[in-house]
Amino acid sequence: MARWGLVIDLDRCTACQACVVACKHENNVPFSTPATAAAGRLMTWIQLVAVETPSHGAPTALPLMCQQCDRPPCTDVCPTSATYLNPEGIVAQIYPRCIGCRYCTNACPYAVKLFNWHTPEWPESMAPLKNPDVSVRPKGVVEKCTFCHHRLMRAREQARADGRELSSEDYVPACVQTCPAEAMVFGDLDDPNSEVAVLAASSRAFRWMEELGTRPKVVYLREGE
Amino acid sequence: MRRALLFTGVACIAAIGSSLILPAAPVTQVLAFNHAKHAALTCAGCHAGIQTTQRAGFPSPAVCAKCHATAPASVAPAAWEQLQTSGVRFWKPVTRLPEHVMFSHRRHVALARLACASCHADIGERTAPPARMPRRLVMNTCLACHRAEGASEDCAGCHR
Amino acid sequence: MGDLHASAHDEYEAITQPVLTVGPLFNRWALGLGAVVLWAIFAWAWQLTFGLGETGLGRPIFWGLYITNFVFFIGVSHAGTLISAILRIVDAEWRRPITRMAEVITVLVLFFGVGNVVLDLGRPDRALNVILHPHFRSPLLWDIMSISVYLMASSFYLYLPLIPDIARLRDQTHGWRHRFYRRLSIGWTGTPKQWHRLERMIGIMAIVVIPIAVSVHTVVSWVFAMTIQPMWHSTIFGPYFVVGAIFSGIAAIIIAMAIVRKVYRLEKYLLPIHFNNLGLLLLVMACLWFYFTFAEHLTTWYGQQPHEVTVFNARVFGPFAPFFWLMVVTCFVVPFGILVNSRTRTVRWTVIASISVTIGMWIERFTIVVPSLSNPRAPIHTFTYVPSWVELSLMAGCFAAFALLYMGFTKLFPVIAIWELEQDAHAAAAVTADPVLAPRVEEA
Amino acid sequence: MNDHLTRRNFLFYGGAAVAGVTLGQVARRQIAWADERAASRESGEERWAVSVCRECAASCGVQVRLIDGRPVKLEGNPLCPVSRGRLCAKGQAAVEAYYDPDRLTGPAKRIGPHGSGTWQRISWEEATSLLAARLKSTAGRPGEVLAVAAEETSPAADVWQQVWRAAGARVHSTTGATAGRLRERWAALTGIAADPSFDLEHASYVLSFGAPVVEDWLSPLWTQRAFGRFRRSSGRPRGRLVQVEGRKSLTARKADEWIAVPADRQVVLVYGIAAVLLRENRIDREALRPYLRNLNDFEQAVTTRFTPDEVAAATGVPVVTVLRLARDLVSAERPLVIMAADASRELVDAALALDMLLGAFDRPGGIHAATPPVFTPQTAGADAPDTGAAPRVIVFRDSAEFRSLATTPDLEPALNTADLVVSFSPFLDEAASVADLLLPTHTALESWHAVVPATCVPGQMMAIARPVTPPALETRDLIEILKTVSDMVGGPMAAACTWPSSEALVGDQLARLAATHRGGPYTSIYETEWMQQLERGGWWTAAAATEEGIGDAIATAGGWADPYFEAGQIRRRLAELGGCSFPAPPVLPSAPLSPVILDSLHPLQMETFVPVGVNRLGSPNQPVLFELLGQPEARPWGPWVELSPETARTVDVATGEHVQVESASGALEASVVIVEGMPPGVVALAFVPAVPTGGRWAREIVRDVRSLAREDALRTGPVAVRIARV
Repeated sequence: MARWGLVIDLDRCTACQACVVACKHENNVPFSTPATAAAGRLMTWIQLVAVETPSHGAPTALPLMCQQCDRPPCTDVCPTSATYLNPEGIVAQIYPRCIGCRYCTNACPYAVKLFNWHTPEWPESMAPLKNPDVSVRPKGVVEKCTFCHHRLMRAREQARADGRELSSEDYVPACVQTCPAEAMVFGDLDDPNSEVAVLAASSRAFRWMEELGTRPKVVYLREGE
Repeated sequence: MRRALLFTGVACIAAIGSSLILPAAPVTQVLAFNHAKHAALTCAGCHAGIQTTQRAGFPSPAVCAKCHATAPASVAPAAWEQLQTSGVRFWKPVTRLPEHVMFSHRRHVALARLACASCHADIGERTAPPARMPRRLVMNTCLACHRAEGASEDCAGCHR
Repeated sequence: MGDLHASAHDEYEAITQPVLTVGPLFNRWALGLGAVVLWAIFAWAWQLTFGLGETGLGRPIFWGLYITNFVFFIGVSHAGTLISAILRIVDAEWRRPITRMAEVITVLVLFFGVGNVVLDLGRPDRALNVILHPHFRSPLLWDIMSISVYLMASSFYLYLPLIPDIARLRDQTHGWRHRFYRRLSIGWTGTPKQWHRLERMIGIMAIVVIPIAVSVHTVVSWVFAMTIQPMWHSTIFGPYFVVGAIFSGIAAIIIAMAIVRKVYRLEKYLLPIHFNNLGLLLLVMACLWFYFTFAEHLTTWYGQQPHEVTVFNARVFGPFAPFFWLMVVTCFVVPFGILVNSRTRTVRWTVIASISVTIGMWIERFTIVVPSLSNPRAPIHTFTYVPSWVELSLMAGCFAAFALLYMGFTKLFPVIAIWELEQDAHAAAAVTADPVLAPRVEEA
Repeated sequence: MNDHLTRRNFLFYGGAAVAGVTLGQVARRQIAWADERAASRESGEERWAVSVCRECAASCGVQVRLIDGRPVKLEGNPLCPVSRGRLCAKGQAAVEAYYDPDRLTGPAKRIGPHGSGTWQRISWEEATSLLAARLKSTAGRPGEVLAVAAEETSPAADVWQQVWRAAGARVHSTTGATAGRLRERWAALTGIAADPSFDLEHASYVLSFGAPVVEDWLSPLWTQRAFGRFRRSSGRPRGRLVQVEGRKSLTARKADEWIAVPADRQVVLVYGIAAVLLRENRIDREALRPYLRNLNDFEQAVTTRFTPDEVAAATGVPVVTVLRLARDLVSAERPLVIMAADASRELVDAALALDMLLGAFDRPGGIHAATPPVFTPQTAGADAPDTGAAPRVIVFRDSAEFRSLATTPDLEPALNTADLVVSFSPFLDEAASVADLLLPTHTALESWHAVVPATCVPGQMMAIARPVTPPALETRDLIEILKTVSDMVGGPMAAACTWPSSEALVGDQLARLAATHRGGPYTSIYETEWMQQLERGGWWTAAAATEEGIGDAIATAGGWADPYFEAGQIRRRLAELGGCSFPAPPVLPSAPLSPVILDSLHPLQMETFVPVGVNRLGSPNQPVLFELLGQPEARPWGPWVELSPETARTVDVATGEHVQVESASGALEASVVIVEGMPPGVVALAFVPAVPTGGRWAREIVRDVRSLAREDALRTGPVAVRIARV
């Protein structure tokens, strides 16, 4: 079984935020207002954060989404197993199981799990904008990046209909698909021939906060030689 | 005071109990479609999506018009005309899944060769449109089958 | 036995009288507190309708007042059972008039502790998922298990010693009260066999309840300590929380004692010696609390780990400094100053110290919950957490409801265990012979 | 309690039960009803269609995901040579503009006072006749009409120009930051009537003079990809970027080295570097001779005027740095010097000269000449002579933010004197806020497209697509409106517009493309195809294909491309001309370093920059774009000011806090972002246009940079400000 991973080359990344918009539209993430943003309720499954990375003096804009840890601090603390590590290494969130205690959001050192403070709303005219493959989360549950898991389900279905194995081009998350600078690479970390596995072994590779023992599957490549 | 509380308590228990026991609110269709009469057609003939898409889909008025050049006997010609010209799909879904469930007809019907009756029970033999879900579907309905067939039981596989 | 009853009737009328009569003062207070509770219910309905967005919480400050209150109430719950159980085990005879008051606090306050968690849930309608689909690696589940065991044990521990007193009331009342007491007294007639069983059960429960109580607050601390968040991930959190819990618990009993004593004119039973002795206990706990607080902060400061020290700085010098230093003053400086001196260990001053400790311990819970969340490891947008009207209303509602229930209890059951006093009368000689306590009794 | 079931008790419990059941069922029916409404009766049928992104001049090909015919998501068109399946943030946000709840629902005329944003819906007949009547009354008098539109190379833009010029109008274009801006200086130097094309991707060392490489330089998406590949490509060393810019922009932060030189002094540094190269004999003079006439004069002038010490004094860059830059440049394998699209003429001249000295022309990782375009803009008619008279009628097209800093003339006085201002735009944008008549056109997803993308690759392209969805509201096609109005006015205007609709216009263009027998539809694996075609020396469509067939294939693929380009064109052309002459370097300016007068009251020099997410062409009302502002410092939804740590210390603010930026003429509140390494005297303020009468999201921005200074002042340079803690 694959172990999905993502490599982000910070040397290539231009902080253009195309990934942020792609994710927002792909996953029915609601919009904010100035007031909600100021109150810490801006919803984005992927965002830029200013992080001081190894060997780059000034803070670098790091695209941050769920790091899909192999040892996720968030899943252990969930009292109902609403969030768990799935067999393919994706940290999933099962919304109808979630009781909204927000223990997982507090346990996550990356602060990438979001809570639905209100019922998400779109203006009436924007109703058709929602992606039918992804549900709209009700108020009171935690949500997060799923590596666009619905795309995997569709790709797998398609591959099976075509009578072939799932190949690496079949399934990429929306952020990877759109990245203009081609800074993101997605694939199976367990396949030694995959591009992600090769890049993840590069000397520039680092996993953010890996000293916490989270073993993230999002690998960053630092800037510079 | 005590009696008022008692009254409220009994009413609450009755409300919750009846909601759990009684079947869901009935659905009435615009046309009294007779599935049994159309048994000669395959399901996919009208519900075109089942082989290729996630949703089975309902036939548009144009699909009916392929066979029914004029209004069927049970339908008023004026109403028929109006439905034909409006072009909207007027069928109301009876078997509905919660929003957080992802069910792909293509995966189950086209790839896994699951019979329609597994979930839709005897709808194909009904002479009148059912008012309620012909088969009560809960998570265990899905899980039982998944277990029996050795299909994935990963929560994220069906919960979206 | 009949003799004893007749005489006891007169002797303990001061205790039973408030139970059986409802005065205008009670009604006024009940009305006032009831209004606050109703308002809180409205606020809760508001929150249920519009979602937790009606609080002042946001990302990354996901927990605020509710969880602070949760920890605080669970802490206060240690008042009772633990103190009365320990004192019972060590045969401290002076405990007799105060045990029940303490035990009631425990049972009532636990509901508010758990209730605050429910208030904090995004989907309280799904709270049962915790039982239907439990995940045993979650400290929150450990918490739920230990709290429910504690609730059952402490309710039982409250109920057992109530039985003889209920039977006494049964014999004094008629009408619905009589029927009520008759059912609750489960056929108590005061035979030696029944006394023997009761004493044994109480003895067993007193021992059983202590480890459960310790586990409860340890597990509450683990809710925080099991995460890897800066200044939550601490090994001393277990004992630190237990000490804090007993500390705030004692303070709560002293306040409750003082109020009951004043309102129901029980000066005859609640003697300054009780305040003195509990004051001494409070003093010990203040020192222990200070020791733990100091140890916790010293190691963090000395280690200077970047993320830990960020939270440390925010707490000690930064935006949370007013809370932190107020906590140090109210939890240590004030109670220590008052209680270290035997001349200020009077009823009035121990109560002042207790109020100070109660406020301080609430702030302590707040400065544990919020600063860590306000300074996450990830450099994301943070904001200043200000509780909304909904949170403040619900907090007020919790305190009001607690007071209301406590008042209600005093109108149904005697707040002082009469039969224990009777036993005490038999053991009076032992008290006066006590080398430590005897002089103070005279002082009083 | 009574244990017997009395009649009274029976009624009591029965009543309670009935009440409960009723209540429960009513509630459930409500839920079921809501459920039913939520459950779509549509089939959920998915379809993909191609379109063209019109959010900037790059005109990337996009792919639209349609569910039941409604657009759900925009993605890059994998066949498009510009986007190659990728899409930038702004491009993706365009779908929000389509669904904008505050989009214009149909034509309207202003009823409230000017700028009040109160409108009355009118019919298309009334709207067009209103405009036609007013145009008739101008009777084609020159200068009475002013037409303002964003610059674009397309048949529709030609029709726009022709129609208005026929009405005696002056036609003004707001220019985008594309390679088209460099066209004039490029042609002056090389004599080639095409745009320069910079091969950023294959360069190994890039010296950039203010070019916003990671932001939106020339064709943004193409630049982003080129930058990524420049930085990291297998088999090549990492590309090195040195950014010369006044403020520490995003590009400066991303660059390996940032050299703080204000825009007006950068030209000195360019010549300073050239002087070092010449003085140290680091260039191949013999190789240059055939293409250059005045090398000796140039060398003489440069080396005498730009000594390292003088350059250092004028720019503030230490001598060692100037020497190092020069030596690094020549020792790099494929050095490239680039400049901002809106750089001054002198800077463009100087940078191109330096490129020539470095042998960057016609070399991989250098500069190429784009193929002369197949589509040449029709320039029928000429602008009315500028009589100085104020225009009476102003028409705007797709100029959401016509008063942006990129616009040249100051429209403010004209807006005050004009009696009819018309906006041809689907959105409640800046033009709409001052307009008297709104004539909403279709959005990009509802339109026919034929547009030449801004030059990026050295081939030819034309983005062509059909509408992907029928018009959602009562909007109209631009050409259709122009045709209706021109026919009503009659005379030269009627003659100028011969197409009834965009569909006809695009169809005509498709036929013309088919007739060129060059190029073909956008095709997959563009680069492989390109290499193959280069080997074959051209690209022809199959002879058997009919014109309709070709047209259909082009519209289905999303565009037409002819990747063939003439390698070595520049050198060949220069050799034919007998070499070019470098423009004479300017005399070292001795004016004060900053054109802004700072005083004790306003001691800071404020520069303005436009954040990448700000949409200057399309709808100003796209919520997601406001969320992108102020990142990664998490300051979304408003303007922010970048301060040096020193400046921040003087007012005691930290990132995330707010300051008041005050100039002599106004004030603005902005959140603070501290940028390490900013020059202490400089603050940079983000320009987030305020449209107070715009849609629900746009309205949230109440004030912008323009409240601090007149726009012309902002355009010409920095402004003196002070900041105060809020």
